[in-house]
Amino acid sequence: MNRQELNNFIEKEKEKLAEKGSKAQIRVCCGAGCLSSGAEELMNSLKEEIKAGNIDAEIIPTGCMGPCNQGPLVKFDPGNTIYQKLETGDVAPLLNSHLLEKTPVTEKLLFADSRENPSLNADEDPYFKKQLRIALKDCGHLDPEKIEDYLLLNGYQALDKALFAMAPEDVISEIKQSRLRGRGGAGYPTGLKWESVYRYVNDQKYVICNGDEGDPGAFMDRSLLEGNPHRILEGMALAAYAIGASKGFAYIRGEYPLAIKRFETAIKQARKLGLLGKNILGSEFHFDVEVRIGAGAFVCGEETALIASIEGKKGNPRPRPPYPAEAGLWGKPTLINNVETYAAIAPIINNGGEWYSEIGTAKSAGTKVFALAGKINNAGLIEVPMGTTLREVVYDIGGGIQGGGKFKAAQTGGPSGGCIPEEHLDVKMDYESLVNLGSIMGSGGLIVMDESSDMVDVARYFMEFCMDESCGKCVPCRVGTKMMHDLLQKICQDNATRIDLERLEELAEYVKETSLCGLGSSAPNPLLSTLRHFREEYENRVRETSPKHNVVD
Amino acid sequence: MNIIEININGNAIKADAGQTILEVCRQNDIEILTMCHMDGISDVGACRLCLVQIEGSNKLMPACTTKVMPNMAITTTNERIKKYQKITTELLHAERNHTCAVCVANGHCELQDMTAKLEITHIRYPHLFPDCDMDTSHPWYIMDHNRCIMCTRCVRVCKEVEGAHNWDVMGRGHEVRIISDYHTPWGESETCTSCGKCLHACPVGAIWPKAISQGQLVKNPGMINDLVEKRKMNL
Amino acid sequence: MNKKKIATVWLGGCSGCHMSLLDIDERILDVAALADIVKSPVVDGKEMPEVDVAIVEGAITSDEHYEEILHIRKQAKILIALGDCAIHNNVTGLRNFFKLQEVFDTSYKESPSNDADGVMPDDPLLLKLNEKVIPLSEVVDVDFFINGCPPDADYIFYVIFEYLNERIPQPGGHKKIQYG
Amino acid sequence: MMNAAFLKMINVIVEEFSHSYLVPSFLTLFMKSSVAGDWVTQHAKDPRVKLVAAKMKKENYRPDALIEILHTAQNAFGHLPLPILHFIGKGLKLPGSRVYSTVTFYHFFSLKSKGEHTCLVCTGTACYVKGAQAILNELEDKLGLKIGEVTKDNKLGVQAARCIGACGLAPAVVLDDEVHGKVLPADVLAMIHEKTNAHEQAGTE
Repeated sequence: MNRQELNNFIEKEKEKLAEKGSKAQIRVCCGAGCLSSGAEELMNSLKEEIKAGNIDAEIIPTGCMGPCNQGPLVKFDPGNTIYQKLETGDVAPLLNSHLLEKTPVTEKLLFADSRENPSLNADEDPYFKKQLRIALKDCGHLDPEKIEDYLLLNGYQALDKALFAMAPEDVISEIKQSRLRGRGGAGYPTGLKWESVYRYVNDQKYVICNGDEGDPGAFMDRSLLEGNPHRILEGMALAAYAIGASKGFAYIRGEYPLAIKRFETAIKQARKLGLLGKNILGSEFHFDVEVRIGAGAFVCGEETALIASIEGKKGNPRPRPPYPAEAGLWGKPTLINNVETYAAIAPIINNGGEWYSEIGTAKSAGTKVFALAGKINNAGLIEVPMGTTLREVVYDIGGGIQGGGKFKAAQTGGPSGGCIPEEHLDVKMDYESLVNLGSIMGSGGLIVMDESSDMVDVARYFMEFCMDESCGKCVPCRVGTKMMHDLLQKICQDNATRIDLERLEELAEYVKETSLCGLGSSAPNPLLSTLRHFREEYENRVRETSPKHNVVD
Repeated sequence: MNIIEININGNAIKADAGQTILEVCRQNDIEILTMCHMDGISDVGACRLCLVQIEGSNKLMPACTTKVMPNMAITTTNERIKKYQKITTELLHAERNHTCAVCVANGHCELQDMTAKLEITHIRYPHLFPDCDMDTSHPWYIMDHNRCIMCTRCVRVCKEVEGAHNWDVMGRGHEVRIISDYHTPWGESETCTSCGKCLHACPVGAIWPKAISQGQLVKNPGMINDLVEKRKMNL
Repeated sequence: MNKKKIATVWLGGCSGCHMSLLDIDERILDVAALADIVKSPVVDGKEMPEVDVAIVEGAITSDEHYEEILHIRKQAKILIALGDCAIHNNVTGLRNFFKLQEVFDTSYKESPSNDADGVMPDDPLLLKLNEKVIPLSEVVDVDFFINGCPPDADYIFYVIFEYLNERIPQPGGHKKIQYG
Repeated sequence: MMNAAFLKMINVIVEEFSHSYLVPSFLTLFMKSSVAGDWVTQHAKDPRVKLVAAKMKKENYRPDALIEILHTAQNAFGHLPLPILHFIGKGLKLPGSRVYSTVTFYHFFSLKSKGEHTCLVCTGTACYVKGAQAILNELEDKLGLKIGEVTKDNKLGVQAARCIGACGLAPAVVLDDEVHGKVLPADVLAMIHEKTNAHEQAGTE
């Protein structure tokens, strides 16, 4: 399809939509969370009821709506009313009351169990009000398996704009102007990364989407890939156009079969409409994407390891330089970005870099998706402007600590990150502030812990993770993490002495400074940050060393 | 040749732009400790003993894989680097079951030499005592995983010089082990040519011929590079 | 100057280090001029008195050794670990990657022997071995390590002599450290 | 081609010297038999083998498709039996050690059978904070299964995953392919019994 044909196609879809008029739309959240609490049976019984009652309504399965803890969720449009924790028995009375009698079922409204006056329009609830959804915007609204839905919501307009109204340099400068930074964790300015790949001249370049979301406690990439795969695909295509690549790979975790399936569906649909392949929309630009399935190795989130894995090898990182921008996949210049980064590209091209750069803080522009979990009431997926305080996230959006307990710490950045204690609840969350507290933004996992959490054990847990996930190539990471884990275990079993604690601190610094790749050099972070903020928990658990000579000399 | 000027430990030094820091240092008699590096085979930067400090970068860089750049200012040794080299060596000792007193390589062991050079008198970390096998299935050689330090020199020699690719590394993390073929006993390997190059490449006493005992293993790692050079000459 | 006191102790080792110690030969007279050897397995089996220098051979293999090394550390101003067993387990620690019971079975039951049918010795005077052997530095602070299996007699003499003259010996200064 | 007399001679020499390191190297090479071949020829009609062969062909026997092909094989067999690895290694012309090292590097691939039913316990941070360990302990106490172990009758295997991305439902377990969220140790046991009992009624025990 060329440009004109696609426009005609969209026009036809718009007409179809207009014909439907004000027909009720019932959106059923089919995110991983809701699916496991019974969304599928719920959808089936909704279908049956509508058929049986001859109700004029359409049922749309969508990606993650956000408040996973309240699932399964169903949204009624128009009106934007979300009902929570539905069971199949609730379906008939709900349809009857909401659609036919036009009276909402208050006790089943979203957050009805925790708020006095649950909002009828979900966007008015504090949970959504405090958020700014850019990457997640259409997630939980459109049907991720239908390209038409995406096209109707201005989908692929950014690609169209770039291909016909912008030179690759313009796209890069727009991204640079947006001040977008890599959402995978390190926060490297995306525009600069693109520019450096753009500058390496080569007839073959690659674009890679890093969807190997290995951090325990993070499910942003999963939700994005499952909820709005076309947005990611469009971001990749834009990146490919900007840097001059013709081939892309989406590396998705094997643990996310649904994400893989939906992404593959999206690729097929896009190819069919000429949005991927040769001469995209009739232009000179060729680009195609292949999915590569990860096989369960956290280290493959590291870019050189990920490249090795796509090449069919073990995910062993290699020393940098040369950076992938210069010599990446099969030695060719390669651009690697995280899923969430690609999700932000299309809105930036559509609305301009300046628009994006005005959101957030001075050094960190835009919004960040967090996966809120742990001992918190409203666990789920949220997106807030950079610079939102931790307190707002935990109390206003998250609804406070589960069971009314006391907040102790929030863990960000997974096994590469650290803990933020209570006294820093008012920290504005952006890249630099979190680093200053000894944590990192990371990919966006945010685990809330209450008084019952044992911080030494938390450090041990993450060290065990890094120990298991270390690829075993370099000495500091292979032996250092094992040694640190054993020492932490010793402390947890109340067997350690002060010398062990000293050894542990020395090893932490050593592993951080000498490891080959990011996994090793960030592995001591949870340990260092808990040592920094909760040192007394360690001190209380180590014995003094053996008695020295009894004569003071 | 593109000659550039760099600075190592305060001295101006001329170098070829394509060279690694290690090559330049060796040419100029500046000592850099190495373990996983071996002349004649590719570098992997895994042992982290050759780390050097480069001005303007807060990360330590491995000398074996980092190429020199114009006006690079390099410090090859200081307190920080020495401290880390010591810890690396200690960790290598603690990782597997090294017992010098009963080792065939006693007196001819690169790990032992390194330990002496760094004046390490004892290992401050608890030994891990992993459960390691010893493969005696090969008619001539023995592979003792207890003494292996995972430098992967045998793997690279077998793959790059002999071309057999009998060896590789299985597993990950602290559970990595050198394997031959499909983890088949060495003696039953379909790919091994029994050339013995891995034996000369091994810096410690992990691979050795059956006919010797404690302290008798003498190796000739230089022969690997000689071989590579001779092949280049295509004689 | 008062004469100093030296003790030498033999824990889990083969006594080879003590043999090496005896190899300092006539230089023992130089030591004797400065110090009395108040306890040693080659002398007698007295209680551990308070000493200036304690030289300990062997690793810690049992609770008895564990208590002993704690006591020695209390009694000695300078504690020297003599030989590889005391420093990093060495041959004594070769049993560490087996289960203790396996080691016993192999030595007493499965090996050919001239006693009737593999009798496990159970004399109450025998050490009750711990599951794992550990070096001295795992339990106490050690002031000096004399490496070697066995260590070099010249080196042993150098270290003792330096301490007796209230100087601190240098590990690499005298002789390249040897292992094994 | 070797004639029978020659082979016999080699066998005699090999037997004579097999306990000695003096066996000449060319003889040791003859001693090594090919492990790969027979199994595949015997199972050539097995649809699973056909599937793997087709996948290799589709990927044009490119060595860099190794991981994709391993995925196919694991999906077909449930795990990766050694002969299949030989088959893949031969097909892609990859050294065996390279294939084996890749398989053992990735936790997703398994050389052993994972059991007819699998109980995958998520041990991601959120689940850990909310009691995944208690579930694992219960499984060990009641069923005697640790992570990675399979019951003797191969009915049930227990595995752990580093985050299945359902943190909002912590603690979560995946039984066969169904995700169950917010579970208590006792729930998990009950669900397992339900699954495995169905088999017992079928009359195996």
